[in-house]
This record gives sequence, structure tokens and C-alpha cells, in this order.
Amino acid sequence: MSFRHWVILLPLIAALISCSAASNDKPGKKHTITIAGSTSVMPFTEKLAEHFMVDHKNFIVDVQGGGSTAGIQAVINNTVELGMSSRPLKNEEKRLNTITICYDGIAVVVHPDNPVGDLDLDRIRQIFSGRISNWRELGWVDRRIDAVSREEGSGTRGAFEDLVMKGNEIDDGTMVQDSNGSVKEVVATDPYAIGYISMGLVDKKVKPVAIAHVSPSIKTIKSGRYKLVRPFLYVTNGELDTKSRRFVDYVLSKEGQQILRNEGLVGFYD
Amino acid sequence: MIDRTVLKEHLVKWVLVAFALSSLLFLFLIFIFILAEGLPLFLKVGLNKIIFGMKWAPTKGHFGIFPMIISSFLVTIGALIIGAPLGLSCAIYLSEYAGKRTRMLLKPAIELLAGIPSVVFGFLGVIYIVPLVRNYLGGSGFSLISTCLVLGVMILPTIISISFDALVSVPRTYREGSAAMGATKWQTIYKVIIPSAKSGILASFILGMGRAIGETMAVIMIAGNALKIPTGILDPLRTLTGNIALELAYATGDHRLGLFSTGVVLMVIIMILNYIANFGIKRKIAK
Amino acid sequence: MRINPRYINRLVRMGLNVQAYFTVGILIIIVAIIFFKGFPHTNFAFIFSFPEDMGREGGIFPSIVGTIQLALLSILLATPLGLGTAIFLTEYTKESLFTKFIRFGVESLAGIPSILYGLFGFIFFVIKLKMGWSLLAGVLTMTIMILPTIIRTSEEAIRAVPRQLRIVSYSLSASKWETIKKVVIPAAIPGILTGIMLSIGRAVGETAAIIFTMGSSLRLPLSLMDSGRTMAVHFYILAREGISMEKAYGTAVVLVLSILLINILAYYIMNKAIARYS
Amino acid sequence: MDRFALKTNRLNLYYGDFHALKNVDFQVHSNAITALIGPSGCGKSTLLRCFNRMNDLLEEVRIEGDIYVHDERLEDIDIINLRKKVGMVFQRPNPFPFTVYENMVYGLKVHGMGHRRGWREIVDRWLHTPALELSEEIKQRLCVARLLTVEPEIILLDEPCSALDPIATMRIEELMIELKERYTILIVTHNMQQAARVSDYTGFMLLGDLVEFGETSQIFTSPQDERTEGYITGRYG
Amino acid sequence: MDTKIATDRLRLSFGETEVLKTISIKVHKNTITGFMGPSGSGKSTLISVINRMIDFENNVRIEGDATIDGTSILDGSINPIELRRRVGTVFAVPIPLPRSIFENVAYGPRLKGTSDRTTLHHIVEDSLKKAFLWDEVKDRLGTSALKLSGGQQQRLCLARTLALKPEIILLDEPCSGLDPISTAKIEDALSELKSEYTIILVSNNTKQIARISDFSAFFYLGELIEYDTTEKVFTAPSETKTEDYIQGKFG
Repeated sequence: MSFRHWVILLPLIAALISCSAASNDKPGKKHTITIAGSTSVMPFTEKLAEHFMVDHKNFIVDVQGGGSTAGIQAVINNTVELGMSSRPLKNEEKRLNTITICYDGIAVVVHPDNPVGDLDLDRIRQIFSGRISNWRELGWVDRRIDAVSREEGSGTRGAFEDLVMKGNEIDDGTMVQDSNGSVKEVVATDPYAIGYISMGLVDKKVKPVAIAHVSPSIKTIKSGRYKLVRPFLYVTNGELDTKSRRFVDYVLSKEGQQILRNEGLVGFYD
Repeated sequence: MIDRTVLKEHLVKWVLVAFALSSLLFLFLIFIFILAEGLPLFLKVGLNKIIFGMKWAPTKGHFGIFPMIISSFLVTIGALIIGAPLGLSCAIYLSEYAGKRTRMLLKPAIELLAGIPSVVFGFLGVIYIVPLVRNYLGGSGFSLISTCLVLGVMILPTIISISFDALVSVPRTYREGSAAMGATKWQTIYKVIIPSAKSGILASFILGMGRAIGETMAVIMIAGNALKIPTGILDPLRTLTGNIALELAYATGDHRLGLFSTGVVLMVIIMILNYIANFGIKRKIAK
Repeated sequence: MRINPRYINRLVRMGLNVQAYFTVGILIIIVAIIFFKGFPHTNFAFIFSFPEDMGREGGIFPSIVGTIQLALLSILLATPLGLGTAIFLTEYTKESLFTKFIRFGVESLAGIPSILYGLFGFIFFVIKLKMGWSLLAGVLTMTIMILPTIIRTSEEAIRAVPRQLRIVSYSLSASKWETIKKVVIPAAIPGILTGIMLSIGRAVGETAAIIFTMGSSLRLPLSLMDSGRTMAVHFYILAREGISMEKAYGTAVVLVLSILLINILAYYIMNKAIARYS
Repeated sequence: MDRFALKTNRLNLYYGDFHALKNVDFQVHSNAITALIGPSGCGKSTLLRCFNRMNDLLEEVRIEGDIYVHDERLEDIDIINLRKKVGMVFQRPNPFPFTVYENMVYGLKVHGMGHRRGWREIVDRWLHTPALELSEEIKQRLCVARLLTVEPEIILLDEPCSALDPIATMRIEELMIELKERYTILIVTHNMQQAARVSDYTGFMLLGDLVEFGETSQIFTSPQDERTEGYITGRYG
Repeated sequence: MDTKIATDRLRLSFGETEVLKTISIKVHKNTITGFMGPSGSGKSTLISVINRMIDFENNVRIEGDATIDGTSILDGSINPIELRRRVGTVFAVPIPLPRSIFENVAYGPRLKGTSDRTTLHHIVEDSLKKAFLWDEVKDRLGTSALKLSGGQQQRLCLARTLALKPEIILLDEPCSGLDPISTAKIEDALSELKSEYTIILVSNNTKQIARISDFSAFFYLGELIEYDTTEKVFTAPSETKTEDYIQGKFG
């Protein structure tokens, strides 16, 4: 094709694409709900959305990550209908409405081969602040502890700092990963690692540690004995519109809560 | 008739000028927007406290990225130590020793290495290199040495192809002249060809450094991303790029500005490297 | 004592041989690992079905579509810009301060790491121009990213067209643009296509810049304003979060295979071109 | 000394499928200038490059037949000694991109003759200018001089004046005549007047054949072959 | 005899080096004029002024004037593209465009806007015949021009130039790489063509100039040493330089 043809064709193609794009923006009677925010909440919302869309064929639920703060910002700017947050709102965000969809435990996890199965909060705090740096001090082999934390700004890290660190700083030598999944992957591959992740993600690849003899489970959270718990929130700007309400209602329904429960989260019907 | 041709020629020329200017415009936009986001924090916190600050806790008002600057340079130099000799040897082999057929096979194979996405390198690094380091050298495996190994391989294609170009562009007459005086092949390479291609080879090293310092995804998968300056090759570390990629998603307010400040520092480093590679060294070749 | 240069020569030759094959060995190992681990999980259904359970089950169809959309649209935008710039630099100016500036721009763009493109795309397209995470923001960012590749390869291809061909065309009373259109560009087409192929490869393999501009939504992008997830991003998320190693390897096979194909095609075109003019 | 410094016997050379030299029997007399002339592409440079095995640098070259250097078979001579003995100057002057000094001592270094007494005195301080800044003629002279440092016996010149203007050409020609006292010289030239001016013996080649070989005066005044005559009278070329 | 091309005290330098030193020459209509001289004498540069191909060189300074039919061709108002339609050029090395034989010859007419297939075919046939090439290629006009032999390629280049229907043909050492038979064919073609065209033949083969040109000019280091009828120049040159050159004493 000659150069001239290209020059003529390109704008045409671009125009065509944008036309089809424009027409796709109002697809028949389909309703699009856009949700963005915490990567901790995202996988569960995606799961919920998948199920929701099976029963509600005329709905499209678009789930994005981005982090709690970005989600809240997006709600304030009205670019999304729902924000997801794994941390409580800050003061300047308080004018937004929140809906607690469930509670999530934070599990401290180690490699399945690690014999250490029980730590108290103080020990965990000392590990992450660098004051305990060898497994020998915890009654295992003489090997450095590979602590894994989340990155600055993450909701999970925020909750962990509030609930565990209590004003102590996480040591600079601690490894940092940017999602629950990647923390889990590191702990699952490194026998000497310790990290904290959303309880819903715990599976056979990692071993949750009991905290002061209390293992993390839905039961112990419900009974209030397991203390590392945070709410998962949906955030809206003002009242919900009807289409989003349909989705939120589904999430809060028995069916939706059962899905969350299957994922290891603590809902309202347990 | 003639006027129309002349007019058309002018029109074409100005359209092309506009196209050519677009690159400058894009560069300008990138500069402006990264600077606009990154500079305010420098003014607010102070250049020293950012560049030489040891503590990075942006939600608590600490924006020091000195450990990351050091870490970025460490991985880059490490990658160069691994990639440069290997890459240069390959380039010499390809340009001087390999037969036509071998070259036809090896050259594209090496260029394919450049095409493999960096996430694939990162992934394979996590699956194979990290456990290897953990089991045989110690530490968590997420470390300076693992990162350097993976980056060293990743910069190979850059080093090989640019050095190769520099080597083959040494005029044939030099080779003939040297051979005609009874020099062996290696003497010719060592005494004539490499000195003649010196600046191109250096440029390849510097561009390889640029690639290593700019690599992101593979690095955050392997480096461990700890905030301290590593004290040994087995310690985890966080690079400038890693800092941005790890935290951008969650950052707001000053935290986000802090990441853009990291971007500004990275951009300045890259610009200096590029400047050396393109304008300091290539000009010498032209001479 | 002087060692016979001939022995040194032989020794060096052997050493270089080993290193060259070692390097190629790395490539072969990488490709082999991906293929051995991934092929069992790659099949027709995997390519043409939608992912379920965040990618733990099902296929990668939306990612494939997203990748193709991203690559094609950015090529469509970058090619005229890049080719035009290359033509301007080679045919319309002598080396001057102005061309130095443009070349500086191109070289600098080429050297900027992708994460900075990500930062820029995020702040400019996503935030300032309010595009949100969208195919459009991804495409525009990618266009700027691949522009230098297209400019440089086109420029090289155009420069490689023998000067005499132009002289002949001028001597037959062709104007500049006629010469470029009828002689220079047809002769340089293989080189230009190679550049396009390499750019497609880059767009397909890019992660850092895409994740912050195009987002990572798993659904099929139907409009320019939709977010999407390219194969590379999907692979990154699957592998990094340990969602499913099987699916990750499967995605890697499709990803690496398509890049291999693109590169081989580029190389094939290039060789055809060389054969044609030598 | 033997009469022929270089000799070929039924020499055939192929570049891939292309038959570049066809059954060439050729002799170069010692301490004389022998010229090879012929239109471009006739194989004269190829023949020249056989004598110091420069064709080895090319791929897909096949050589049949025998070549002798001072009655010694070419295959029996170590390639490095051969090239030391048979020096070559190229069409375009090709000094290395170093200083004149470094160019001059290159051959000495390569052959491990760096300790030879006196070479330091050969090269003086003015030699520290980059060789590429010299004029074309001086560059070509430098290439000749560089060659002489390794003391060759035979010098091959491949169109040494084609890049030079008439005055520089004249000076290089004078240099050649001076050199033939001590060296055997074989020169390839497309300029038959040059061959007529400087050489003692001339060979005329066409399409890979050595058409005619003899004393220069005889070739130019009474050529035996009508193809030679056609070329010399400028009917083509 | 009418003057077709004339230069008046033409001086030309590339940067610091003066390549043409005050050249004044009148080339007559419908003749073959041979330009000879050793390399670096400026003969090729002079013809690149006549077809304005000199425009593509850098750092050129020109003084004096050059005219065709009495009109200056160095004037800013002259369109070099138009000029090159009147002045065709054949270069030393045959450079066919990488396309078919037919398209090579049709390239110029197409640029002029001729697109009718029959007209084009007539022009192509006519031009190839004039270049003595038609019989060899008439059955394979569609094959690539690069497949032709060197001599055929050079005649194709001549035909391509003729297809422009020029008034002047400049040939820059057109036979330097050719075998005797091809050379003879080109020389025959030129002798036929001179009734319709004004031809300038640049060559360092003095014998060729002696054979076919009507006028001969001898250039040396940028100067026009001698210019007269070929017979006069070759039998009774007025300058010793010319005589030395013709006899092969230098160059």
C-alpha cells in the first residue's frame, strides 16, 4: 500500500473505531456499574460480580483495582459508582457513605514447613520492627527471618500497623510486596519467610500462625477472640442509584454473603 | 501545473515538519507533566531531604530516596558486570568469527531475547534464580545478586547488537590492512578493531545501563523491595523504578507527589546516561 | 618469553565460541521452559474462552483481544507520525541545529524507561484528560513509546536506499515528493515493516506502562474508553499473585509464541529486503 | 635469486558459482615491476589477492591449482610468515585510526619485533598526529611505509593511485620505481597508461582469463591477441 | 552552427576547493561533444551544472553563468524539474530502478502525467528501439530490470532518458564498466541519435572520444585546457598538456 493510502486510511479507521466505540457506550438496555478501589477487596468483588451477572444478564459490572485511596478518590470525582476500601475513611473523606460488606481477618502466615505455629502480638511486632531477626530466637533454626510486608499506602498494611505495630515502625530491611497474592507467593516459596495477608487468601500453600493460641478462623473472629480484623467497605458518594443498589443488595443478600463466606471472609449470616 | 507541484512540495514539507516536531512535543509533555507533579515536593520538603534522605515513609512525611538511588546503581553496575563481558564476547564472535550461516542463526536468536517481555524474565527469575540463590548462597533469594543476574541477561541483546554494529562498521580496509601485515585475527581484533569501535562499544554499555536502570516489572518481582541500602549481595533492595511501580496504585496527595519526585530523579539519571551515549560517544564515531 | 600469537588466537576463538553459544543457550532454555510447562495448558478453549474466577479457570480471550487492539491502534497512530518524521529527517533537511533537536527528542524518547511512560500516561491521559484507565489512554501512551522505534528503523531503511536511485529519479525530472513516494518508500518498505513488527512486539510485551494507563480490568474492551488487560499484564498478575501457575504458563506460551512469530516475520521481511538489493 | 618471485600454475578460483579466474598461468619477475591491466571485473584484483591469501577473508571462495612464492608452494608457507613476506597496499589508503607513530609500529608489535634495536629512532616525535588527518597521498605513502617496517620481499599494489590526483599519482609512481631496486612489485591498475609508464612486465586480463603476458613494451606496441589490442586502443574498457 | 549550451566564466567550488576555474565553453547543437581529462579535472562537475544535479551537493558556490538556448539555467526562476525534462542524463554505473523494464522506461512519461497505456507503450517501444535494446527485451518487458546484463542495463538507462524526449543528453562515462560489444552498441546508438539531440559524452577513454565525437574538450584540474573539433584536438593539439594526455603520459 502506498504512503498516500495510509494517510487517507488512518483517520478513516480511527473514525470507524471511535464510532463503534460511541455506539457501544449505550448498549441497548444494559446497565454498567463501575467499581474501583482496594486490591484486597477486588478479588471478592470480582467473584460477586461474576455471579451477579449470571442472574442479571442486562448488567455489566466493571471491577478495577487501584487501591483503597484511589477508589475513594474515584468516588469523590464520580468516575465510579462504587469504591472499595479495606481501611476506614479518613476525616476528610467522612462525608461519603460507607457500606460494610463483610469483615476480613489478617492472617500472619509462614511456610508450611515452618514448625513455628504460635506467636503473640508482641513477638510479631518485634519481628516486623527488626528487633527479632533470627528464627533461633523463636525456637527454630539459626537462620535470618525473611519478613515480608506490604507497601506504604496499602489498606492491609495500614490495618496491620494499627492492629499490630501500634506506633512501632516496620523495619526498613523488611521485604515489600505490592499485593496479598505476591506476599503469599513469597511466603509459599521461601521457607524462612513470614508475612501477613488477608485471611480469605490463606490456602494450603501457606500456614497461618495462631496469635496467642488463637488461630484465625471465621469462628474466632465472630467470637471476638481473634483481634486482627478489619472491615471491607463499599463507598458511595451520596445515595446509591438504582442499578448500583441492585448489586449492593445482592452482595448483602444471603446468596452474596455465602459467596464471601466460601472465600474465607466473615459475613453477616454466620 | 508547475505551481501546483511546487505548492504540493511545500505542503508535504510542512506536514512532515509537523510530524517531526511531534516527538519533541511528546518529550516536552512528558517532561512537563512529570516535573509538574514531582517538583512541588522538592520545594516543599527540600532537595537534600529527598535525594539524600535515608527514610522513605511518605504517609509519615519522610521522602528520602537515597537508598533507592544507591540500589538502582548497584543493580545496574552488577548487571553490567555480568552482561558486558558476555555481550561484548558475543558481539566479537558474531562479527569476526562466526560464519555467514552461524551468524544468520545466532543474530536473530539474540534479537529474540530482546523481544521476550520483561515480565517473563521476572517470572522465570522468581521461579528458578531466586530459589537457586536461596538454597546455595543463603538469604531469602530476593536479592541484589538475583536481580543482577536477571538484568545482566536482559541487557545482553542491547549490548550485543550495538557493539556488533560498531564492530562491523569498522571499515573492511582496516581488517585487510592488518591481515596483510601478517597479524593474526585476534591481534587484528584486539589492536585495530576494538580500538576503532571503542566508542560504539562504550555506547552499548551505557545504553545497557539505561535499560537496566529503567527496568521495572522484572525487578519488583525479584528484588524483594526492602527499603534499606543492601549491605551484601544477598540482601533485598528497592530500585527507583520499583518504588514507583509498587506504590503508585495506592498513593494520594504527598505520597503520589513523592513517587513523581522519584520519577524526576530517575528521569535525570536516564537523561544523563542517554546524553553520554548518544551525543558524547556517537559524535566521536562520526569523526 | 613471547607466546605464539597463533595459540592465543585459537584459544580466544574457542572462548568466544563458548560464550556465544552460552548466550543463545539462555534464550533456548527460557523458551523451552515456557513451552514445556505451558503447552499442556494451552489449547483452543484456552485461547477462545473467557476467564473465570479471576483467571484461575477458563481462558484468556479478552486479554488476547485487548492486546491486539492495543498493538494495532498504537501502530496505526505511530506509523504515519514516525514514517513522516523519518522522511523529514532523511530527505528534507540537512544536518542542522533543528534536526539535532529532533534527533535529541527521538533518542531521549527511546531512552525513557517504560515506568516513566506509565507515570506520564497516568497523570496526563488518565487523570488530567480524564480518560480513566482505558484502552485509549493505553494506546496513546504506547504510541509515544513505540514512536522512536518506528522513526529509527524507518530512518535506517530510508538511508539504506542507494543515493543513486534518488539521483536517477531526479534526473528523470521527478520532484522530491514524487521521488520519495515512487522510489524511496517502495525500496524502504521492508525496513519500515520490520520497525512496525518490532513495535508490535514491544506493545505486546509491555507491562509497566500499560498497567497504569489501560488498567487491568478482565473484561473484553468494547470501546476506547473501556479498561482492559493485555496478555502481558494478565500474565504478570497471574504469576505474581500466584493465582494459577498453569494459567500463567499457558498465557506465557501464547505471549512468547506471538512475540516469536512477530520477530521471525520481521526477520524474514528484513532478509527478503537484503536479498532484493544485494 | 630465482627468476620468479611469484608463479601460478593452472589457477582457478570460484566465488560460489562464479568462476572468477580461469586456468591462469602467471609469473612475476624478481626485482621488477609487473602490472596487471584489464577492464573492471576481469579478475586482476582477485589474482593479486591470491598471493597473500587475502581471499581467505572472504566466504565461499574455492581455489584450485598451484601458487608458488619463490618456488615454495603457498600452502606450505605459514600464513603469517607469508603475509609478512608478501605485503600489500590497497586501492584506498587505509591507515588505522591511530597516530602515524602507532601505524608505523603496528607491524613491529604484531610480529613481536618491538625490542628490535633502532625502531624508536625510526619514528620521531612529529609522528603523533592522527593518521586520518593526512592528505590522501600522504596516507597512501604512510601505508607503503608502514608495510616496509616488516621488511617484505614482495609488494602487492591494488590500484594504489585510483583515489589520487594526477600529481600525487606521479609521485607514487616515482616511489614505486625507487622501490623496485629492493623489492618485487606487482601492481593492479585500471589505468593502462600507468602500466605503460612504470612496469617492466604487463599481463592483460579479461573475464577471468589471462589473455596475454609479456614485456610491457611488447604488449603496448605489438600485442599478439586482438582482444589486447582492442583494449589498448580503447575500443572498450 | 547554433550554440545549444554555453557557460560564461563559470566558477564552482565545494567549500574551500575550487573544482571549476573560470570555464567558458559553447556546445553546438546536434553534435556529440566529448569531455575528457584525468579524474578530478571537473568534467563531471560541469555536466552536473548543466542538469542542475549539482543542487543535491552541499556547500557549493557557483559564480558566472550557464545557458541553454541563450536562457540562463542558474537563474532562481528556473524550475530544475522542468529543466531536467529537457536535459537527460546517463550515469557511469547503470542504475535501473528496482521495477520492471517497462516501468523503468515509463517512469519519466508517467511523471509528466501520461497514464494512457497505449501512449506509454508507444513511447517505451520507440525509446527502446532508439537505444538498440528493443529486440533483446520486447518479449519480457514485465521482468525486473535488475535481471538484465550490465550492457543491457546501460542501454535501458539510455532508453529511459530518451523516453523523456529531451533536447540534450549528458553521458557521464557511460561505457566504463562495459564489455566491447555493449560499448560498440552504445556508440552506434549515440551516432544515430545526434541528428535529433545535442549530446555531451564524458569519458576518460580518449580513443572513444576520438572515434565518435565531433568536438573535444580537454579538462585538467578544473581548467578547460583545449576545446576544438575532435580532428584538430587529436591531430594537432595546441597545448602540450593535451598532447601528453592523449599519448598517455599522465592521468
